[in-house]
Amino acid sequence: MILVSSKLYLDPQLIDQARQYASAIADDVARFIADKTTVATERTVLRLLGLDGVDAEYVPLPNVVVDHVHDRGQLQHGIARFVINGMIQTGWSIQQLGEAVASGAIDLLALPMAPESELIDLGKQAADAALAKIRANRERRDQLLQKLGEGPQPYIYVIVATGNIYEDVIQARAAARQGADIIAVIRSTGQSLLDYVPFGATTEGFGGTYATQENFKIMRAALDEVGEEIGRYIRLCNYCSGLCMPEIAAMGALERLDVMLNDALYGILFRDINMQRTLIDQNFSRMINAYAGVIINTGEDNYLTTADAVEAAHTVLASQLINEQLAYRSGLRANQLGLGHAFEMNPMIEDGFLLEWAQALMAREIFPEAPLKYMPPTKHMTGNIFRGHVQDALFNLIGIATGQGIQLLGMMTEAIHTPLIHDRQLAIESAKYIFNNARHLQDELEFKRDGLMVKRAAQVLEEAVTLLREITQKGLFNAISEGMFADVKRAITGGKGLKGVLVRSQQYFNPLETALRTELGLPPIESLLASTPNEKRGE
Amino acid sequence: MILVSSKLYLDPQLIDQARQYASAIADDVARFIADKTTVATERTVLRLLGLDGVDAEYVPLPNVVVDHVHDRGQLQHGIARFVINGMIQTGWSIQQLGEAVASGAIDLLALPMAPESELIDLGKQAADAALAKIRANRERRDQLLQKLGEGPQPYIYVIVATGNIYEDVIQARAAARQGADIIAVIRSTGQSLLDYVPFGATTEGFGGTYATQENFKIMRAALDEVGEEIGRYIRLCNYCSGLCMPEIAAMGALERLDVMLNDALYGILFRDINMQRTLIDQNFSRMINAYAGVIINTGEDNYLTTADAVEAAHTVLASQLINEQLAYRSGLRANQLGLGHAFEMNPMIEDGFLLEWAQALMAREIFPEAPLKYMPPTKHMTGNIFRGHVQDALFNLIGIATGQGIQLLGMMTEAIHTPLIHDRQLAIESAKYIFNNARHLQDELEFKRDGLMVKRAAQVLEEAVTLLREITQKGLFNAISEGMFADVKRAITGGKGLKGVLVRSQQYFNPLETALRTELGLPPIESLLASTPNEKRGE
Amino acid sequence: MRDFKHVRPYGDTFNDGVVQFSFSLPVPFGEEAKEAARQFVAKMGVLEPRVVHSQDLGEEMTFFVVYGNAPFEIDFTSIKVPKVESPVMDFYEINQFIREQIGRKIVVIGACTGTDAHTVGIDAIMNMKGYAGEYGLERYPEIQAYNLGSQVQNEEMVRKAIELQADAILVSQVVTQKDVHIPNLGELVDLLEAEGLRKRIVLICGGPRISHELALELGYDAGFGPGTLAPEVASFIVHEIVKRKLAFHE
Amino acid sequence: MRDFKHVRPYGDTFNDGVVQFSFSLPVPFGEEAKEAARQFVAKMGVLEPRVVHSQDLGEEMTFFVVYGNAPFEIDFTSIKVPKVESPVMDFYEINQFIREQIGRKIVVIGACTGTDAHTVGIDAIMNMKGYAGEYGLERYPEIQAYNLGSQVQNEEMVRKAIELQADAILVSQVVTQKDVHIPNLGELVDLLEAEGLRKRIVLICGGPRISHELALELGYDAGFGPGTLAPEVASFIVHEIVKRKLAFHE
Ligand code: B12
Ligand code: B12
Ligand SMILES: Cc1ncc(COP(=O)(O)O)c(C=O)c1O
Ligand SMILES: Cc1ncc(COP(=O)(O)O)c(C=O)c1O
Repeated sequence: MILVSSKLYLDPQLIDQARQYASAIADDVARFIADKTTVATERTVLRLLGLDGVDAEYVPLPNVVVDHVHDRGQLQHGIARFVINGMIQTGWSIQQLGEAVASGAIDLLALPMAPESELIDLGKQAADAALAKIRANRERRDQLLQKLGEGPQPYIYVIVATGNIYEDVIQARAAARQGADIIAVIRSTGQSLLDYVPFGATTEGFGGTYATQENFKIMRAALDEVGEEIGRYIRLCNYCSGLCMPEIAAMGALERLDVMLNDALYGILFRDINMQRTLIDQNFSRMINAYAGVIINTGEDNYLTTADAVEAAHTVLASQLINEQLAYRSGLRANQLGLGHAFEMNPMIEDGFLLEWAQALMAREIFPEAPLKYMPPTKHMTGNIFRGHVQDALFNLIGIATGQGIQLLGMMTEAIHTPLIHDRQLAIESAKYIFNNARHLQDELEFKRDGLMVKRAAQVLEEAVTLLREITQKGLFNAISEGMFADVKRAITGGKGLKGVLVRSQQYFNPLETALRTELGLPPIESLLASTPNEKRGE
Repeated sequence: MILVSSKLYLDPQLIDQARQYASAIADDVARFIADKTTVATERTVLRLLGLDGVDAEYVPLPNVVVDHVHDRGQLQHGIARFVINGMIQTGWSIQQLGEAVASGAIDLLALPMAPESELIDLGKQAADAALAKIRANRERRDQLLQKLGEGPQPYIYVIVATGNIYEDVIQARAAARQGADIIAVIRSTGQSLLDYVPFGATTEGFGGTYATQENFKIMRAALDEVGEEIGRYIRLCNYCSGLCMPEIAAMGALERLDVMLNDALYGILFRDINMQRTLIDQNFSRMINAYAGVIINTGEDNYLTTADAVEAAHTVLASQLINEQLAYRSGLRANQLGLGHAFEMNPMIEDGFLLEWAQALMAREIFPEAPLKYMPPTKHMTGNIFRGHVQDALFNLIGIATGQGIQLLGMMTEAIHTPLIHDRQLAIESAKYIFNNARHLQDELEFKRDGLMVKRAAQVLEEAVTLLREITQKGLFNAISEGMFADVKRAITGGKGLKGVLVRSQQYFNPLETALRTELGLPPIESLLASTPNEKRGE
Repeated sequence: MRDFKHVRPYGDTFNDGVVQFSFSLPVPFGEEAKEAARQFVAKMGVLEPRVVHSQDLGEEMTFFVVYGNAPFEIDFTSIKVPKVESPVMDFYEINQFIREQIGRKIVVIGACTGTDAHTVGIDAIMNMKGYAGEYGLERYPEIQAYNLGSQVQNEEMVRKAIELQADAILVSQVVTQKDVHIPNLGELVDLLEAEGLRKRIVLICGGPRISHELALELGYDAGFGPGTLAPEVASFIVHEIVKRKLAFHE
Repeated sequence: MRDFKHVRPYGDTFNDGVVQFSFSLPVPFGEEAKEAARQFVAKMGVLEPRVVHSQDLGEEMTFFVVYGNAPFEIDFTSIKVPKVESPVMDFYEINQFIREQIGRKIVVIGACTGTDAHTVGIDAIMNMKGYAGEYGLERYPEIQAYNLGSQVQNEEMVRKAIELQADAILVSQVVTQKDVHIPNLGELVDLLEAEGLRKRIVLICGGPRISHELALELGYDAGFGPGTLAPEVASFIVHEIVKRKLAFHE
């Protein structure tokens, strides 16, 4: 039985119960997903098969090819069916094929169809080749980690957000030298709403650069270089949330990103992306991340920017538990789950520090293997950089005192601008001072059994169980549409991207999915389709 | 038995033992003091009797009158003998008498001597009048505290140090509005070495203003006014260490100061003041502070500016225990003992925060009733104001987490300049945020029985006991001359002010001392003189 | 008594002019870097710059903390800042004011516009549950409030204003990087002008970097900054409607 | 490749010129105060000052945090900072150097002079037990080091230098309020000149606000700032003795 040694005296049965509810909710979602695909998922198949580049109008070839099929209502059979067949029929590479589609030189739907077994064979071959590339990256990461080592946890995570990938490189390299372990390259505003992935290097992004394969490559090279110099592997992070979740996951897998923000719930609540669309996309993106050995970060911390951190604490926990179960169903391992949570209580609350501490420790105890991602104060930061620096210091202290996995450092200028080069330095310096100076604090302390903190953790857990029970009954989709998370309501058929969702045909063909499911040890999709719905549902 | 509930599992027997050693050491000192007086002590008698002002050369009249007698080798009989007699013979007030001495109009030694009983009667009368004034101030303070209330502990203590009492007033009033509970007016550099107290308002002090009665009056009025406005009694603090300890104590008692730095050991070690001189002075100054209801602050924190905070921690504790016993022998109560300690470990030490915490909590547990004065990082502060602000934040967190009585706030500009008006604001804001946000942290936490912190506290206590045992054997004077405190060695007959020490004659007359001892419930000086030396001594 | 005509920074003595600076220079760490920082601050006209801290940032960048004494002074008596003048009423007073002085429910639409997706600020002003203990406009019985959410385009705002016959438009702008809010706010004014609606509508913007002064410059009736509460905004709207006699515009 | 002739502050883009300011003005808190702060920073030639924080300090004082873009640039290539040039040797090398090149023990006296009572700095350089893992001069077998303590008057220093036939004098100055260290350091040079000793002695000062440049200006042979370690000082002394042929001055 877990948690016998809970410092917060958390009730292990209650945690089990919470997990069972979350599991039922996730099963429900998994069944919903099983017979569907999306334009983004199909584009991802193309990218993994090796298609890249843009057409004359700068439309990415994966979009061109998918639209070529989708516009004529055939995408439900899976894009792989047409391109693998195209490759068989023409003998071209996928890139040649894509370019030919773009130039109008070929019509994939007009080609004769190769026998199914041939499709399956070449599909498998191509998928294996794709996965081999990803595996190679994963091995390379392991080698580098072996050779260079890494910083102790909590990993120091900072962002770069200049909007120019070349300035970002300077900032990122400087941050690495200053002590950062993870560099997250913030995306240009609005990318999550684009139903394609921009191409090439960004020099004029807005509040960030686009997540493009070229940008990934540039930053990866820069971080590898500086990592060698300072003798520490520097992890690279970007975002695969939004309308292109799996495509960006694929690009990240190909360019050896190490960490990915990857959360459908975030897109639904904060970017008004259609929930069906993004949950389907999420599943495929997470399979890729799982295989690539990427640590995903979920976005529960964001709930506390719109909802109150004291009142809504249990929604964060409930969502983390759901995200955990969804992640398992995509083949992710516990040690890849950078579940998000945050230090977002109003700093003027009496004993707020105790509540934050209880909460962070609770998360740590409930997800003992997860590299939890702990987010700093943002909402209650002000232009008072000096006070803000102290808020961040208390956050850092809780980070080390509760053994967080990833500490996204707060910036004292949070309420003012994206970080300047020295904002990061000051943040890192403060975090390192505190982490070192209080390194073993967590081993020293015990909490009063009938104290405020123990009570608080128990209360949040209970409320989360209640909420999960409710969601089990109404289903995740309804729960979201009723505003149960982040005080935001989203309709099941509202938001962006629903048009890109398709029910798979009987002939649906996706050799990448098949290969990934096998490699990840996931049950074949058919078994999911055959499973009976959650008994609790609609009780 | 005390400390049954020690969170640090401190051994109560060891603490008792430490106190017994300290008591023996203090007895030794008390016996040494009993038959001596100093020029400063005698001047204090004059001040308490009402003498004030300066002569044509700006020499304070108390100095003029004491020197008048001392220069001719008669001071060992006590200045009171001559001035009370002078008053009887002339019928003048003490002030008229003093002015007459200054102008050369009268020679106190040339006057006929009134009968002893008359001297004693008038002496008692005058002493009672003096004590009545002090009592009135004490009562006024109690009334104001009753009426206005006060901030919760730890009291927020900040300094003003512009060198101009009128600028100090602006800074002090602003600080009070910002949330300060105690305003300490820093003294001009070098005042502790002056064998007189300057006169009048200071406008060009150096790193502080002089401790003068006029400055006390100006600041007291300003703080009373702002205290009324904001509805909180603001305590005023100054320094009676140095060559004029008791005189300044007397001035403070007359002007209703609330807190006084008052520590002979500080003067010995950090100002090279002769140890005999200042221990005698200290005794009388503390009797006055005791009667005035003043909280004294001792200077053990300073040890850690010259010695290493990790290595020398036990010297702080040993010195506090000695200071406690010395204080009791001057009539101070436990709740007046603002014993000093400090957060002065190198911030780069791994787990340094744990050590600091253990230490602060240890002090709290060993002196449960004392309004301990906790001093901020100073030695390891640098020009990096941002990191400094975080060091101060950790210090504040320990302050609230260990229930300190007085928190002298660190300034992020500690390594740069005396505080600017907003340095104090930022410090107070940070402290109040942390105190409030972690208000009941101390009620929540327990420490691992076999942990680092518990071990550290035990070790420091043990080392202190060993040190005290050693000092008991060689006596405090020898211990200091061997450099046992603060890594500083001072010879018994070295340093400033030895010339001002006198062995009392059989006729020594000091009605103030007599009255104070009675009022404070201290045994008469004769009983001390008759007591046998410490048995342990020289074992 | 204080001389407000010649105001200089105050550190611990009148007119000492003490200012703290921090910044980075793209030069390698070292004594030369410190000297560069000193010279740089001197170029701002600051006397006796003291480099109290310098830190290697890597990549040939160095960070500095500098103190110095700036000899410049400000005539504080000459400073006039435009402010929202309407007296602030409370929830009950506002509703009563509308009933008595306007005589019908008023319509207010609000959104976070352009690419900006920060809804917390506009929600604080509009949402039922309110903010910092003050109900939002949705709770006011005499106000029909429509919160259109985030990333609403200016065209859409105008369309909705017409559709709902809005008396007032509330625009929130939080992202101000590269001054993106300026053209976006300006565009709405132009569109309203083009539709002939500008005069008939109370036009208000708000956000952490918005001041009343900036709002007026951009052609708005009022601007509200950090910490604004709903009653302040509602008070302004209703007074403005009465003042400009907009009550009967339909 | 970087343009070191035209260096401007770097926030997150080359030449953005971002600088952070904080200061207080003796004016009452409010919108006018913020405007005064903005104008004040503009007077330093800074573009687009942004007052991101203001705070009432009481007593009609207001504190500000401001960001702005300073358009000034520095020619980094033209900066030359004088530095102590002598190569730094270690404890063993120094003692050997003295034995071989000087041929007798050298005498060094040190103190914290004037009204200054901060001994930790000079102790760090001189005391037996040393500092930051480096022994102080007292531990050097070939150096006779005399640490005279604190608040030593300049006259006393000169007297001791004569009495002990000092080869080098070390002066520590930590308190720099109202520039008190400048006349105090200058006075010692004058006294040594007057005694005809200046040329025969290696004269060194140090402290947290001392730079080599300042020391040279004041007529010292070298100045040492924060973080100095004993070997640096000793290396300079012994090289200087050899360079200036002071070894045989008695
Ligand atoms: C919460 C938050 C988010 C949430 C927003 C959730 C949501 N639904 O609103 C999330 C996580 C989604 C987010 C995302 C981003 N954010 Co954001 N975010 C913040 C944060 C932390 C708090 C803002 C907030 O909620 N404040 C609380 C509210 C109550 O205050 P307020 O907005 O000032 O509102 C008050 C007043 O201004 C006024 N008011 C506001 N609007 C109006 C309108 C009217 C008519 C009136 C009368 C009054 C009024 O009244 C309100 C109540 O008093 C700030 C940092 C900070 N501490 O300020 C960054 C911040 C605003 N974000 C920033 C950025 C850059 C982004 C991103 C672009 C980052 C990225 N590249 O991914 C994205 C994209 C968002 C987009 N497209 O706009 C920057 C903006 C920099 C700048 N000055 O331009 C900030 C300052 C953080 C930073 N340092 O980088 N963010
Ligand atoms: C410790 C300390 C004290 C102790 C001193 C104990 C002692 N015996 O030294 C005590 C508590 C007694 C004290 C008292 C005062 N102090 Co004090 N003190 C400090 C403090 C906290 C640390 C200084 C220190 O020890 N640094 C560590 C040493 C190792 O560093 P260092 O001195 O820089 O030395 C290194 C180098 O500079 C160099 N070096 C130094 N000297 C020399 C000499 C030579 C020849 C060479 C080669 C190298 C060299 O090598 C050293 C090792 O690397 C500083 C604040 C701070 N954090 O800096 C304030 C500070 C220096 N004190 C200050 C003040 C004002 C005072 C008082 C005047 C306050 C008062 N009015 O009561 C008094 C009076 C002292 C007096 N008459 O001088 C101010 C000075 C402001 C200014 N710039 O002028 C400071 C900055 C604090 C503040 N913000 O107000 N202080
Ligand atoms: C899970 C997740 N995805 C993505 C983002 C960023 O999204 P966008 O690039 O859409 O602004 C965040 C922001 O914090 C997030 O938490
Ligand atoms: C006990 C005590 N007395 C006096 C002082 C200040 O002394 P001075 O005024 O001599 O600098 C201190 C300084 O911290 C102190 O701790």
